Amino acid sequence: MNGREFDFTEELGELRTLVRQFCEEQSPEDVVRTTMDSEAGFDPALWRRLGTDLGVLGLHVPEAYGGGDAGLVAQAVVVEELGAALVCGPVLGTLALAVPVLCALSREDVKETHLPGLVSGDRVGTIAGPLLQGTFDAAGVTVTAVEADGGWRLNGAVGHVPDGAAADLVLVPARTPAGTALFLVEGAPAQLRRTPLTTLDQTRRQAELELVDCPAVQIADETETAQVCEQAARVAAVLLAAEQVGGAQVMLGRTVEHASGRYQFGVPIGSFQAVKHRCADMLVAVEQARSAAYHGAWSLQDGTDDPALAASMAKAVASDSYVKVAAAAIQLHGGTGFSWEYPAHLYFKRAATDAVVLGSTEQHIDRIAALVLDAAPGR
Amino acid sequence: MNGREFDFTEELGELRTLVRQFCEEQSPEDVVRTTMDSEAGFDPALWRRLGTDLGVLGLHVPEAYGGGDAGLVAQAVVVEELGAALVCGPVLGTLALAVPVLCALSREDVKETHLPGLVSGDRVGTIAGPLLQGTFDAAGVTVTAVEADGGWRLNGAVGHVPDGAAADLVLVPARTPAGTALFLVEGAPAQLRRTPLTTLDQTRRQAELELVDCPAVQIADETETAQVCEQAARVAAVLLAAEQVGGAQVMLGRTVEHASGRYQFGVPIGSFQAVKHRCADMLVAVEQARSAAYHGAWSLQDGTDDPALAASMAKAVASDSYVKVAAAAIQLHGGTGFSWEYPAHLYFKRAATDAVVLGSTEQHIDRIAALVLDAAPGR
Amino acid sequence: MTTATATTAETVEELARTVVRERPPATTPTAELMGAWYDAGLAWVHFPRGLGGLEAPRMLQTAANRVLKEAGGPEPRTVNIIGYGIVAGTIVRYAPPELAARLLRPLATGEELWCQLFSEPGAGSDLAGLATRAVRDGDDWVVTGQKVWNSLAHLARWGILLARTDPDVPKHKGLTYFLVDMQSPGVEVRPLRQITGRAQFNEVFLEGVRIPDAMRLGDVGAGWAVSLSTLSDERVGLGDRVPARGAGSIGEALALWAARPDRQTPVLRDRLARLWLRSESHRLTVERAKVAAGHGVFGPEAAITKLVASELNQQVYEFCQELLGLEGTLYESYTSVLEDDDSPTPYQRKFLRSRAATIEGGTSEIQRNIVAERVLRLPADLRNDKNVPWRDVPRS
Amino acid sequence: MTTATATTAETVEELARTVVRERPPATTPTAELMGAWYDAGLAWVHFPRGLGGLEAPRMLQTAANRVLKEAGGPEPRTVNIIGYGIVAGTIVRYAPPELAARLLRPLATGEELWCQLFSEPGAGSDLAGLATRAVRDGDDWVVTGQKVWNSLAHLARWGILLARTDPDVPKHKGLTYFLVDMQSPGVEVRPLRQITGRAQFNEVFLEGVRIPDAMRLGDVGAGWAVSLSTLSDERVGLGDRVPARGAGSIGEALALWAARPDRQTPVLRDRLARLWLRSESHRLTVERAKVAAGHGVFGPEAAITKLVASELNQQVYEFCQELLGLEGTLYESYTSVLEDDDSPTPYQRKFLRSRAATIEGGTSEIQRNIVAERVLRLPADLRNDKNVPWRDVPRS
Repeated sequence: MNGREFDFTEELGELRTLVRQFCEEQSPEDVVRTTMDSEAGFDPALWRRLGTDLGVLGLHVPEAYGGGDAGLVAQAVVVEELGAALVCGPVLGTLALAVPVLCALSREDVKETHLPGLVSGDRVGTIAGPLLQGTFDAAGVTVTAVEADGGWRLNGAVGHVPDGAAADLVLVPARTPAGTALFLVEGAPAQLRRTPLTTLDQTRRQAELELVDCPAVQIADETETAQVCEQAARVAAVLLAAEQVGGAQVMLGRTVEHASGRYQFGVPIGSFQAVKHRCADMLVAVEQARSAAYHGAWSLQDGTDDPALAASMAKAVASDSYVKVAAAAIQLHGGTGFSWEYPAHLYFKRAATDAVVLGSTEQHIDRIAALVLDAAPGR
Repeated sequence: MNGREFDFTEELGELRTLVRQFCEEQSPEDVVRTTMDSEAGFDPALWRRLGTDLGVLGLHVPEAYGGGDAGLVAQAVVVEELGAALVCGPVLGTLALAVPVLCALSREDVKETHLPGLVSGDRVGTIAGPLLQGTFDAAGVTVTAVEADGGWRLNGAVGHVPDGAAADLVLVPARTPAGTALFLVEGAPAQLRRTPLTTLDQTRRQAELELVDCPAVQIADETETAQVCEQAARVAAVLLAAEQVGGAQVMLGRTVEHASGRYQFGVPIGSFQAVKHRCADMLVAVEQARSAAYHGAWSLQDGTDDPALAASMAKAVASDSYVKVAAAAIQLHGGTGFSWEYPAHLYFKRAATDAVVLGSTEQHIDRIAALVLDAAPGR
Repeated sequence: MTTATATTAETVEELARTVVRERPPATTPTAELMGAWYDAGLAWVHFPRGLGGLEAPRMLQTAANRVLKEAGGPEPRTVNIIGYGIVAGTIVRYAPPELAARLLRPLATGEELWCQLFSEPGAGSDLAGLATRAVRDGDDWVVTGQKVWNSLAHLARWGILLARTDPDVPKHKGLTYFLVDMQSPGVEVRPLRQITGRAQFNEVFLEGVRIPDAMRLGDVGAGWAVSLSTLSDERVGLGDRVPARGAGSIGEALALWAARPDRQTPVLRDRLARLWLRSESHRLTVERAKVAAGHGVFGPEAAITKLVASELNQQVYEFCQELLGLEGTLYESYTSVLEDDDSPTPYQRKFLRSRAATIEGGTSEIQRNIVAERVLRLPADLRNDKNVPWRDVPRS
Repeated sequence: MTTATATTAETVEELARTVVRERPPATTPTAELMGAWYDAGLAWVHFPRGLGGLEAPRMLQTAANRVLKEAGGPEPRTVNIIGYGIVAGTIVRYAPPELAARLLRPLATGEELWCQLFSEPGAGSDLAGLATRAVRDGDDWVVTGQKVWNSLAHLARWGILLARTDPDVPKHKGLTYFLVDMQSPGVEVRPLRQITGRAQFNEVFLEGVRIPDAMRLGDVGAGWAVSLSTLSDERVGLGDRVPARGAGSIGEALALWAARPDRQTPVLRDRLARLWLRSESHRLTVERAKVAAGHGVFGPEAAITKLVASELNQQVYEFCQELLGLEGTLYESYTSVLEDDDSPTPYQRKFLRSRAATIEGGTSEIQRNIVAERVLRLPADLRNDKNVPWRDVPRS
């Protein structure tokens, strides 16, 4: 499906249509609301259909591990549509984090064993480690690994684990005497205690995980771990940016629709320049977010830009745009905008959450400044 | 004339009317344009009339030194009106800097000798030293003083000296073996070389001064100098803030007038919300600037707030407001706004200049943060 | 009114001290205390005697309330927030004395709470475009329509209602103002949940609700003028209580800043200082306006206050959310539906709640129009709904 | 047009190579070189043969110009910026062939420069409301009025002019489009100085200027349609040349940053990185739009480009000014009145010049209207000047 940057091929268009139609039919707003209030917070059957029937949960995964081998841009298109529909599911934990981490590993056996289940949607994965600032922060690792009886035991607590309550597969960076290595905890051992958290964004769950002498297997050594996690954090940032574009686009569309149909003072409110011009600014924000997000996807896919720079650009622009657009949507809908019944608040909460997960805008700006300003020679 | 904060007494109102009428009659726009293009850049006769006939150049100076002893608020009202009319004159060098420095000195003889001439408008004063960042920066002193033949000789160059080409009286902080002391250079000695600079703001001159073995008298010792300069910098910041309010108010008024009378598409452009709402934002900016500027004046006059905080508040808010309002005025005037013939550009240039003179907004915000955030205990 | 000029702060304070001496707030039920307060003419000192007032200058109210507060009594308006805030003044101006007497005492004591039934789903910024119909039937009016954003409607005994009695005249001219008994058949109140998960407002459905003509305030067709009097009361005193430096939302941001040294950066420090400075210059502006006016800020100037304060509120909580970082992605609970303003409100809830600040009570767009047209005297928007029968004005 | 499909990039390049081989740009006077260029059909390859074209696909122009440039020749449009940019296309579409032939060659060679006489002091955003009158007198039209923002008018031999020929019909319907000889009696050009002190534009006063009817383009009363064709050419290709990362104003800011380590602070660093990021996402957006359209960006989408680029330009130079600090309070000189774009432009002049960016070529307010109405399809502003005789539309 690859092409030159921003050349959205026909295949990508068909993929988008496929996922959009699926979401419209299988996850319209009322389903989202029911699902987000359910105990699990997502519908495993729906997730499995995305993975198995549609085959869109591993498009950036090589075929050898059950993936579609279609590249990150294609995966971004899928995530954009899932974000547009606010589909409840382990997008962040599984799709954006666990899968890229596993993909980046050198150990073939681990990939062959664990990726197919995630890609098919049968299993949920996540990572419990300091990646949520958008880079891998080895100093922030709170879990310790000790060798015992020929295996490893993990101890420590990790907060804000995306999809942490539902995960069948938890990747855990942990401190060993030799440095930080990556471990894998499978199933639901009693030594892994999960405390579900009430999230601002009702459509996306987090949990706090506590590991108490929890058995685990090591899947990457002290040299590989940081590199694998760093690489995965970039992929995750780009996919989250695509999700933000999807949500922002919906908010823009709903707002334009509202402004065209809502009459006050005898005219559609969209004919007032205060409303109209803010819509124009929303469009600019969405378009810039789309450009930055897909530039990120293409760069990570084809190597056309510094991946660290492209990922931070994608995440920073998309975060700011989504928050700005969702906030404007609420404002321009008036009272309806902040009512529980209208979905704008669900998008706003997703936007507010996405904006700090995987690195705040300020953090990404700081990284961009380091690459563009601090490194630049005087002319 | 004093009253409680923001109680603009009838006397203050009369003072304002007096100065405004004088400016309207004596310094209308065409006079400003002629004067700014003249060699001196200001009209000494007009300045003398302000000092002697109107008596408004030393309102914050005690009567003992020829002043009006009416307080800083009254002086701020005068400066606001001078700023509104863009009167060309040594407001910054003489009124805002030299007079407050002299007032703050302990040596009565120096005050008695030098203040009356400045207050009457007969003489022009300035300070050639590192005060233009809004505080006294002893490390930035570039002039050295040596004792010779029972007197002092100064050496060094100072850039950006306001009214530096016209000054009859130059105050110079200079390094002595014992620290930084304050000196006074009078008249036009050959050892004081002046290079007039072309300024962005055509209505306010600067010069670069070079002192080459220039004879000078010491007027404050190493202990007093920093304190005197610091205090003067605060007074200057507050007076400059008042000037900014005056200019911003004029730009708002001209813009409202233009938007009400200029028709496009069959209606006054002020009926378009894009124009109307920007005018509303301009009003908010002007009102906040006025509040901060006069809070500063009252605080320095009556001690009702930390003077360092109040001065930085005044300067930061007024700078941002003036730039914002002058820029909006240009925009809302369309092509007329950036034409040479219409005066908006003169205000914009004054605004852009005032915004960096006596400390940039970022510097004042930093000082405010130090006082309000860094010093605050946790609750 | 001859005695009015004789009433001084001293006499008002003396009357107030008598009330609190005879009925110590700590041990007297609020309704009894406030009943005595009303009977002493202290509920609204500028009202007529017998209707909770003393025909005294309005500014003396502050003195009375201070005595009550110092004795441990309530801030009167908290007893019946809409009743005190916007209803009482309209009743005393427009209701016949007997009706006023019947309504004002239980309003003052808090025994009969009030709510406001003005806004509609189709009439927000354009209130005068509302569609709720009132049709005359004998001595009654029969009202059908839907209202929205009605706080306290689920607890209120009475509502002030604006309804359309003549759709064939231009919109402002066909409105009439009623007092509606919320216990009447056909009144249905439904809680309206918001972004925070709480229900601070209600929707009110009116289905064939009968209102006696005696409960009409003002003439038929003169409802707009009456409602303006109500809305003007709402705005009065916005600036009465200028907060102290560092109070309000900015104060919370400062507290959060001090509590999170690990999250402090030079860039966030600059942003917070700028927010503090804007809050403080706004506070000084309100203080200055108050000095200039000699009292509270109201009328079009109040639109500036509302505009700036609401936008600052949003920006401050956006900052807090950024300072909280990942902690900001958690929430207390969405399952508790009822508003409970006594519990300490977490930052996240205030962040969500702040989105409504620039909408409720007139959107920022409307406030900017008011500031521009009524303070700066800029020309009005071009309009197509003037001098047109309401029936013919295009609607959603 | 049968040969058009046969023309390929190769044939165009071959023709171009022949021209530069026969007349080496380094030693050939520009007028002669560009005359040969015109005669070879390379001035506008999509134009008819004999009128500077080859009836070839427009996209082949790039190949021709590249050859010329590589041989050291000029970018053709710089020879006659308004002539190439907006006049030629209108002439070829609307002028009779003989007239077109007479005008296009000296236009192409730069021997006859062109200017645009559209805007007026009273008709800026509302161009169609213009007041310059053209009255028929025999075979001539007699024109009286004032035009403004006319760059190059002091050097131009010809001007394209929009004038009102019928004030009694709605504004768009009473306009006619003329070509005016700038050497005609009654034409007076005055330089118009701007904020920078330079005169980049002129005012043009027309007092009883006679224009032969033969110099009219399009029908009487059809001037608006002709002018739209001109303005549309102005917008074409806005996105043709997407700059490289870090080029343009942001590149200058980066250079200034690198040159002033003493002025760097974390807060300014954050601001500059944000400006860089916005410039870069805008640049990527233009690139993406270009890929999507298969070529340059024009039409309503170009309004987005103009809107964002002009506001960024302002913000970038505001940043530079802040970085310059006190140095920014000095200026090169206000005494040199004539625009001289060859000298290196100091930051301060660019800072001042940037204030015009959001006004010239359509204000940001107008651009936002275009984006909202023509891209998002939001409803138009309510209007009172439609279907009203121009004479009766309220004016300043």
